[in-house]
Amino acid sequence: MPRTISYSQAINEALTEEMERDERVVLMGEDVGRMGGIFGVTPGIYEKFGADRAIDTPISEMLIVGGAVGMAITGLRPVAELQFADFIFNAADETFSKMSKWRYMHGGQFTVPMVLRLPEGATGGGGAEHSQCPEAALLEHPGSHIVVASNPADAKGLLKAAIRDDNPVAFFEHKGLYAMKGEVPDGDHLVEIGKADIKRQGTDVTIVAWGKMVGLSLKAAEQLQKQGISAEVLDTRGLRPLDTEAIFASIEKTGRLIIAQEAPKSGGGASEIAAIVAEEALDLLEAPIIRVGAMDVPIPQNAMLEALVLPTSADIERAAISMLR
Amino acid sequence: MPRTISYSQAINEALTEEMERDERVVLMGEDVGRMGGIFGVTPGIYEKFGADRAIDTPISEMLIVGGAVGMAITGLRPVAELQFADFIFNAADETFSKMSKWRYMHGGQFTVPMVLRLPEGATGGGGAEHSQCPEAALLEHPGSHIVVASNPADAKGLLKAAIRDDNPVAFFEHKGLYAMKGEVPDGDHLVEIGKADIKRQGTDVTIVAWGKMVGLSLKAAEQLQKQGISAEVLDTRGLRPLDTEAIFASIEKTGRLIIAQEAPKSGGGASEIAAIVAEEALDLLEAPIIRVGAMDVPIPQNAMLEALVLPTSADIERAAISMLR
Amino acid sequence: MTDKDTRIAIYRTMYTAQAWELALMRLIDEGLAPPSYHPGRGSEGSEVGATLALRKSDYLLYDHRGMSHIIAKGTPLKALFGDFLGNSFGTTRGLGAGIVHVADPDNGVLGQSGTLGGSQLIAAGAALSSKIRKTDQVTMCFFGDGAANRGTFHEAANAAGAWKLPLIFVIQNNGWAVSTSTEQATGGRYVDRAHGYGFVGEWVDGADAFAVHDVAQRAVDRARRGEGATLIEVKTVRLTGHYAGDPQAYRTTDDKELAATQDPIVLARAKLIELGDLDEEGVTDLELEARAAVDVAAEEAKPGIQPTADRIDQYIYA
Amino acid sequence: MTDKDTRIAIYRTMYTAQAWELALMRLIDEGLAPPSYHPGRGSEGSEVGATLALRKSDYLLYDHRGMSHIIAKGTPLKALFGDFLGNSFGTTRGLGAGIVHVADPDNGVLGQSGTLGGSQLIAAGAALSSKIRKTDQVTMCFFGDGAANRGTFHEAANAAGAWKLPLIFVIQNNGWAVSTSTEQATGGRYVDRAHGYGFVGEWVDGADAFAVHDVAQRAVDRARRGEGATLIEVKTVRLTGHYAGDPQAYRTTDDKELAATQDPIVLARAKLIELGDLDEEGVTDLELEARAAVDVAAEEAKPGIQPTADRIDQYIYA
Ligand SMILES: Cc1ncc(C[n+]2csc(CCOP(=O)(O)OP(=O)(O)O)c2C)c(N)n1
Ligand SMILES: Cc1ncc(C[n+]2csc(CCOP(=O)(O)OP(=O)(O)O)c2C)c(N)n1
Ligand SMILES: [Mg+2]
Ligand SMILES: [Mg+2]
Repeated sequence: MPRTISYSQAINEALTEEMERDERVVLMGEDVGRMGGIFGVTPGIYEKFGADRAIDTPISEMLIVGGAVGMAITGLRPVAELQFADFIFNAADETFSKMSKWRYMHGGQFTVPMVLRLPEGATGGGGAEHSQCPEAALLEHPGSHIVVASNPADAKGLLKAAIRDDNPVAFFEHKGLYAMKGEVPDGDHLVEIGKADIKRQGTDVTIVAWGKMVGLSLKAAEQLQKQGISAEVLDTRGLRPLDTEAIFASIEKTGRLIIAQEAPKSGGGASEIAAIVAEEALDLLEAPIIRVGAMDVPIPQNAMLEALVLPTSADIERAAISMLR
Repeated sequence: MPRTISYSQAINEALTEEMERDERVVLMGEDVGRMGGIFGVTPGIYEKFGADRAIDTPISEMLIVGGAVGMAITGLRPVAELQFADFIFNAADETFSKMSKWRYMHGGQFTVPMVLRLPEGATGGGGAEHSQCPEAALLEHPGSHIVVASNPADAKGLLKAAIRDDNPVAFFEHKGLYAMKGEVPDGDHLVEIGKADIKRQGTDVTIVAWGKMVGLSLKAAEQLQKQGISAEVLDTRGLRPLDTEAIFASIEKTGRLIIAQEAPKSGGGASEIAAIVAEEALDLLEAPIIRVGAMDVPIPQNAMLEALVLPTSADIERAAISMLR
Repeated sequence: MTDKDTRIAIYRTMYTAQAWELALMRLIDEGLAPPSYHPGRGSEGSEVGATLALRKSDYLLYDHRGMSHIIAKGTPLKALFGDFLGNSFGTTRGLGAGIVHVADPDNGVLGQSGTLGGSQLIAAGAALSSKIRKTDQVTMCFFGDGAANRGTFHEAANAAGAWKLPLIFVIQNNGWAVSTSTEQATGGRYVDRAHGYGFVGEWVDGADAFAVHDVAQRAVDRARRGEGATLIEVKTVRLTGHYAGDPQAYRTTDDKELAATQDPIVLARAKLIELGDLDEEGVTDLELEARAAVDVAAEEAKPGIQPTADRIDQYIYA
Repeated sequence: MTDKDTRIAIYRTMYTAQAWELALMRLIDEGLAPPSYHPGRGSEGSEVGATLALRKSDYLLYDHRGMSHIIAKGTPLKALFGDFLGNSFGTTRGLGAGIVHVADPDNGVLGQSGTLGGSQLIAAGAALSSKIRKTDQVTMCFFGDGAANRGTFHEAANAAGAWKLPLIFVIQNNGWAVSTSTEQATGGRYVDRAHGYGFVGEWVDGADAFAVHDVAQRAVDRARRGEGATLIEVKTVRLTGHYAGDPQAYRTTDDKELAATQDPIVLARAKLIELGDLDEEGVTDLELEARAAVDVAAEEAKPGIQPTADRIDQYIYA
């Protein structure tokens, strides 16, 4: 029978179970070992698996990602962490051109079985360099999966699947969800990467979201229900592979599409999804698409201003209402 | 009376004129000085302005961009070059979070008047790490302009404007255009940043493009003309600021939109523009939007395969025809 | 060797910084300032001793550990409180609230990169800039033992060596990068890295603020004379957790107790009296003055106005 | 000190690499291979001398300068021609055509990062991997004086020192990074940088391939014994332009003429005869053999099949 645990505990279980199952799996990153991570996600792993498999690295983001690639092509299956997802830009060439393209560039002679854990998102006062959700940054760089977990069960099941996948996986964890509690199935719980999840059925409007925005979308959907608007909430569980069929099927029902992301409105996954729909499913649309995202500004350090910049469930609600007027 | 010069010569003139006009302007990058650049764009500048203003840097991309930011906030107006636009990912934090956000993060107490020159594009055999057009990578990072020149006159006028602009400007130059010849007005030729240019009037379909794809779009438009299809070609001249009014006005005429980019179809500027149109001008569309871009694969080193991966004018042509059937 | 006035100035500034930090802690307790702060207790000797060797026109790239280098560079206490209160009196007039983004161009405080190491590159650029502009400005860049291992340092240090930049790297080695000890994460000694870039490396114990000042003054003088860069490794101690409230389970009691004996402020106070620069009474008067100034600044900063929505899209573009 | 067989093997491999490169130039002239190539003439002593100290199971991260390290590691000549011809006989079976992306896992050739420096990090990861897997594999990573100034080196070297990795950095200092001289772009001496990371630095003249081998063998033995990393700075010469056909206007005739006197292949040949390892006839036979093997490989490689469109989306995902 399922247990109720936190999102961070779910990640910890996924890591522990996979490290027990396969000795090639090693955890690495800044403070992930002895301290158990600055967000308290990895306690106990160092104690259980030792310094060789729970590696506290120097503050060297290029080494963390580039080194993990070197480990992955020589027989290990590293799970590397960048302390904040923003730091993907401190190891961008390593993530986009080494992790994602090493296999292809060398004619398929290697696989790069690694997971890059990326704690993302704004949580009040982190500022422009510790609050981003840069999931879409990988889109123009084929060769890796882009996975985002919106709840504890997915966090565990998707991470376990990512660790077993022979492809590199950029695994985004929202810092604001670590404390979220939820039911997680017992046993060897795996969730297929790239398969969307309909979190709520609806007929009037489709809200596509991932990560923390899924919860806000569900909240908005409840409010909309009270106003007689039936919203369907689709969790993409990431951006690549993208379950376009599920998205199209939902729009076919509703005829209306809202895409909600925490990243700034411009340059994010919402733009990509909107473009795909405008290309492949335009005829299904009864109203213009609406992207709900953060304002196109660097996230202000001041938490009050940050709150004004971030997208809210009320924004999603307003978007839906505007569509149905 | 206008002279006919090459795209690279136009850039050289822009640099020379601005360096003569303002002694705060300094050129820096790998091999830009004594050698005059590996693509032969900056000859003569070192001889004219000396080692202090034509700086040959070490192979240190983070220093080139981060250092330029330090120079820009202390009284200089650096024009820094990354030898290949792909290397923006070797200095991503510096470009996205320092160059673009330093002013905002510090409450507007600094301006960051710098230009980052980025030779982009595939030219036959450069491979996945020397062929990219990463213009869209800056979109989720507000604070800088994104400029792309499609011809000699614009290369000169936009670069001069960029150097005079108090904002940081990412200035993309397509390596495949350096030899392109074109008329350039005499005198202090400036082109406004963020203003689209209708390169060809048409009534049936709008082709939005920038950089090298503008030429391919014009070629396609000519072919289409023979088949009785009147295509309008709009050169955005970059991605930020984006002249959405001009784009909407054109779609209002034609009702059909093709967006052509050299970058992979996913995650590029075409997705952003498609999303904006699907949000703000959906009603103007009589057909689904079509994005023409490179295949979603790393650019193969093999020039034959590269050619198959890149978008062609024939692709644009086919797209237009498919829309009008 | 520091003279009497310098020693007194160093002590006053260190004590002021400590008082400022205590006052900030109260603001945090009162919920007026955000809790995310990296206390500077233990690094005042390094930050004040080194920074006071600079002129107003010189450039400072501070680090996230405490505020005493910024205070030493001359940024008004009230403005610093304003930054943490996130109000109109802050240097960023409320945009930043808390760590990281203090800036004060008039005093040469160029701001900070929230990603560690970013400031090393900007410091190299600032130093190159003053060289090209032919001013005699010196740039000083602080960072910790952890940040010293980012590749940004290598690119900045190599340029500093190749171009003989008027740049001083101050590595504050407090033995820890959050929970990771220097030994676990570092090969060799930081001070030895200078030689490989062709400039001077000096090691000094940050428990002795006056000794730090001597080393820094020599480095500043060299830089001003056009003799290039210096790397100063200062041994400091982290008297607190990484952040206020860090339980520090990863740290032994011995390590914490040993650190406690290395408080640069306590040691400087004793030295002042020992050298006869001030007597007990003189020191106490100085401390009362400093605390009073801090308290006034804190009170004056409180009524500042919090920024409103209209601020959000200001200053993105010039 | 190298023994006779080793010296002969080194010479044969260097000569083979030179012959291979000459044959490639012919293919380029015939328009069968893309012109973008960075000739290795002048660095054979460094690349062969060092690589031959490795075992088949050891890892190699080569650089873009010539192919002699890859040849020394055992990748078949025919396969290398196939890579430049972009056909089915290449190690990537036609995907890569030209420089950069040769890979040969069976011989420990792990590929190359097209962005300079990327290989330094991957080498550190490979070395950490063999340490964790408790094999005795050694990783050798080649790069030039220019690439040595990327921040990636610092992060890789610091890790190599902190974790005592079985890793050997071979910095091929040919005095130039395209048109930029080492003096213009570099602070200090590369060999001196090793000490700052806590491992051994050795300098050797690449004109003497046998001396390079001695130094490399010591480093490999240390690494295998678990005694950690080594940085070897090898002084090499670039007997050609940066790329085939580089006019080198930026380079003085003196510099080019001096370089010409430092050809490691010429010097090794003389040494072999001087030491009596081979007589003139023996050397000539060896050279004829080597050239014949190269010509056979080139001819055999030509009929390979160029990849077709169906290849494009293969191997993006596993
Ligand atoms: C590039 C980057 N990596 C990691 C972090 C997260 N971080 C902030 S402070 C810190 C520890 C820094 O240690 P050190 O440089 O020794 O300074 P100290 O805190 O000890 O004063 C870390 C890992 C960051 N802000 N930027
Ligand atoms: C990160 C990065 N910056 C720049 C380049 C372009 N580039 C290729 S080779 C080269 C010169 C390298 O010089 P060096 O490392 O000394 O090797 P050499 O060519 O002298 O053998 C440059 C600048 C690159 N490929 N990657
Ligand atoms: Mg520290
Ligand atoms: Mg070189």
